[in-house]
Amino acid sequence: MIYNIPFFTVIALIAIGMYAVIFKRNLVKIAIGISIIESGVNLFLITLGYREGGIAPIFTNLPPEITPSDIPEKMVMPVPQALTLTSIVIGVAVLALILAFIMRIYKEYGTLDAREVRRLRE
Amino acid sequence: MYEIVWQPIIWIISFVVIAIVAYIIRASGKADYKGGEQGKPFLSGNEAPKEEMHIRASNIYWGFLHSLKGYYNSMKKMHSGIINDYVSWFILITAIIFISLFLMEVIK
Amino acid sequence: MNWFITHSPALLILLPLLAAFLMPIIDKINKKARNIFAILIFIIVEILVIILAFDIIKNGMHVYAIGEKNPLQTIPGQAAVPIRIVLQIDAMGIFMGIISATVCLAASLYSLAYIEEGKGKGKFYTLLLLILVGMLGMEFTGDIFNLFVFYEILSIASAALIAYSRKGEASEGAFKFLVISSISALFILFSIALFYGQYDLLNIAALAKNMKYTHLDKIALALLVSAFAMKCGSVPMHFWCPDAYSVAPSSITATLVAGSQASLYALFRVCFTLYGVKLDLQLIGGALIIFGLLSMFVGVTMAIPQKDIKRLMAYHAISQTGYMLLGVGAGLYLLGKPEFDSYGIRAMEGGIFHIINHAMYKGLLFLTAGAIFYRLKTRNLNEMGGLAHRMKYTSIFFIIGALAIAGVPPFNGFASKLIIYESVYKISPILSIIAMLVSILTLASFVKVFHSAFMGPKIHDVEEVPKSMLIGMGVLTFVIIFFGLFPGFIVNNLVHPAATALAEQAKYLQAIGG
Amino acid sequence: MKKEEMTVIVKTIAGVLFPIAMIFSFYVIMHGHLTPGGGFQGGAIGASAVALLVVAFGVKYVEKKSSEENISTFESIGGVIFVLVALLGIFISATFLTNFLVGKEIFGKIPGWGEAPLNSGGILPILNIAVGMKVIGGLSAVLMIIALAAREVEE
Repeated sequence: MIYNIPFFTVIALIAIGMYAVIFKRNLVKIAIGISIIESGVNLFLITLGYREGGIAPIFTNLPPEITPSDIPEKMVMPVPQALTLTSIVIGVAVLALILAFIMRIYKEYGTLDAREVRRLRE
Repeated sequence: MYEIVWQPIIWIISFVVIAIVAYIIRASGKADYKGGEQGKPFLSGNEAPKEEMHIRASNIYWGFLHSLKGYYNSMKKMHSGIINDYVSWFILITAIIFISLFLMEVIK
Repeated sequence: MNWFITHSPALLILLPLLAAFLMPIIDKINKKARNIFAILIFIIVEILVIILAFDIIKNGMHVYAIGEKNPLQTIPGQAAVPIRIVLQIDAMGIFMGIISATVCLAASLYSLAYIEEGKGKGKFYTLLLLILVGMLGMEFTGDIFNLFVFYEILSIASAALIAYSRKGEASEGAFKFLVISSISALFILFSIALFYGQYDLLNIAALAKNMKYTHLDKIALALLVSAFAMKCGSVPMHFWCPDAYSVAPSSITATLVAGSQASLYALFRVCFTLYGVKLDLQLIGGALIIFGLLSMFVGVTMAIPQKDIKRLMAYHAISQTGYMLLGVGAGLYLLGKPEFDSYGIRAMEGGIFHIINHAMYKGLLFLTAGAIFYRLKTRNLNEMGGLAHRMKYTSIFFIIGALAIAGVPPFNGFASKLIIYESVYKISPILSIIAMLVSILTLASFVKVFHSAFMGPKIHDVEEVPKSMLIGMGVLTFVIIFFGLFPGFIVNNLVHPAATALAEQAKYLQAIGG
Repeated sequence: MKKEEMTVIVKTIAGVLFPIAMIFSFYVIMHGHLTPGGGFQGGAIGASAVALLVVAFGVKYVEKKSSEENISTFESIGGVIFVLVALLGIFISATFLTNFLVGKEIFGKIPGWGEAPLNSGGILPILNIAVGMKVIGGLSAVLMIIALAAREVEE
């Protein structure tokens, strides 16, 4: 059960983010919603990387009871961590760009309400 | 391997033939015709000014759009331009695909 | 030469990437050198893609394991599964690569004059090169996470370029585009996580080999299909499309079309290769057909009342995407059945041939719209008229593009539409009837554009656009006429290998051992 | 027009903290192949040091020290280094991104231990430095541009 808690958190984060993106009319809140969804997905990735009894693949920081012979079996392959890191980097870029657009929209339209930011329609 | 999809050569030949016919018809006209009253555009009996001679884009297909008014009104409501609606359509379609995938299994 | 062929998958992605990073430095030194450098890179990439295409059509698929001593050894010595990033190019991938490279080349030539010389032009070329990197990466990669990364590169670079003009509604269109595409990217990432959690794999071929089609795989399938279908602009998830296409600079709109087709490629790759015959073929194939029909019909009917020339063309882009979805969806619907070999593969050929045709003529049409905007500074059709008096070449290019998109012989649109009509007729005649009706409506709406923009008295005193813009349009026009006159040549040598490469999942899986 | 700079206390503390944060950022970048961290994490720390300066002294001050254009050039130099080192893998060794320096003793052996080469990571430290340059440059440029644009919107 205790190992499932991260997954519930993932579901909660994604649901909260979706709620913000669908129902909040403020553009900044939409950006926050995207960021929350992204945190949820990142948490999901990193949770999948957990292996019971595994050790982190850092040679200089090995626990004392580990002998060099069982290193290859016990060390975890850090692929999910790498994926999460990549996704965080991309997320930073997306968030910066979205915020820049919001600033320009505010300058141009004088509002942040999504119902009024719709000169492009039909 | 398949046979050739279609024969563009026939089309080119027919274009050339039509062009020749058009040229012959044009060449058989009077060479000294300079134009005059008959060549000018009229709008209900009066000579039309240059700006009104041109039919603007929004006047074309007026009848078509008028007869399909119900369809176009619903479409305009759909294309609201609000970002929240865009996202909700997207998530709705995802949910529909998802549900139908599981329904297929239940039916089987 | 041999050395190049071996390393070409990595080089093709790297060359534009390196050029993109070099661009700000060259921009600081000399403005003219920057333009020449950018054009040169696009030309080199185009040539390299074509060389690679010849090799792939002749000798078959290419694989390239990054970081391995032997690039062909996809599975490292100690491991049992491919853990390195593997680039894998088959006939379908290189087919899409040719489209992307050609459209980007035309767009860059056109941008020489279209984009005003100024502080931002260096950044413009950087981002255009990054778009090319994103498209080529999506098409060449054999790794699903890599696909996600390139998808994001493509969307971020496109969003930045959509807002390039920085005035009016440009930021609004870019904002909508970026919000919806980043959400779709998160869907893709979530489904990648689902795959990794189950199989501990990221390689597409290895995943396909181990695919069990569990419940989690179904969730992943729904997420992937809807995300990629959204990005290629299928109704009813197309709303971002006209918004983004209409405000972007015209050369970027042409590349956006190619970018949405890269997503279409990813959709097909997921359906045909990642899941393959384990899929609920009727359901997903049917879903693609329904998406296709809806896109075709709603796209074209919404195009007719538009007043903004680029918005009108954007709706046509949606409706033409419908043809591709219809053709390839029909192929997916029939996959694995005996009918597939007779007309299923034909439908796929039609759909795939339509991809390249559409990229060419829609690119050309957007470029002509840009030429009109360049001179008149308006996109409103009501304010246009009589442009054919002065802009003779532009109007000829427009006529060719309009006839091609409407499927009038002897241009290329007719060739691919004919294949689609013939083959989907055998599934259900209604499909072909709708397809033909949409084609007629397309012609009708382009007659409207032609009449209101080019015909009529001389209202505006304008001049023809600069030469580099004409050359950009001319490249695409040449391709359109060539494809229209020799469709058999293209279908046999380029489209048929691509369709079979997509349909034959086993070959793709064999290339990666294990 | 509101005042951009903060009080003298904040400015002094920022002046003291900036070099420390930068050194920590270089540490994280340089040890990326040995300990948790790497180019992006270190670069993010460095960019937050720049953010500290922007908050304390105002964006105009930072721009005077180093313009946004120069920072962008710095960033793209990082990108070029990364791609070139990765390309060298094709020319020197086997494929793209091959670690052609691994096991080579270009800096001799680890002093006092004498078994393994000092540059145990091969090309990884170089790549980390390149990524670090790119992230410091990119994130600070983004911060500065947003700060500049925010000033415009307020005016």
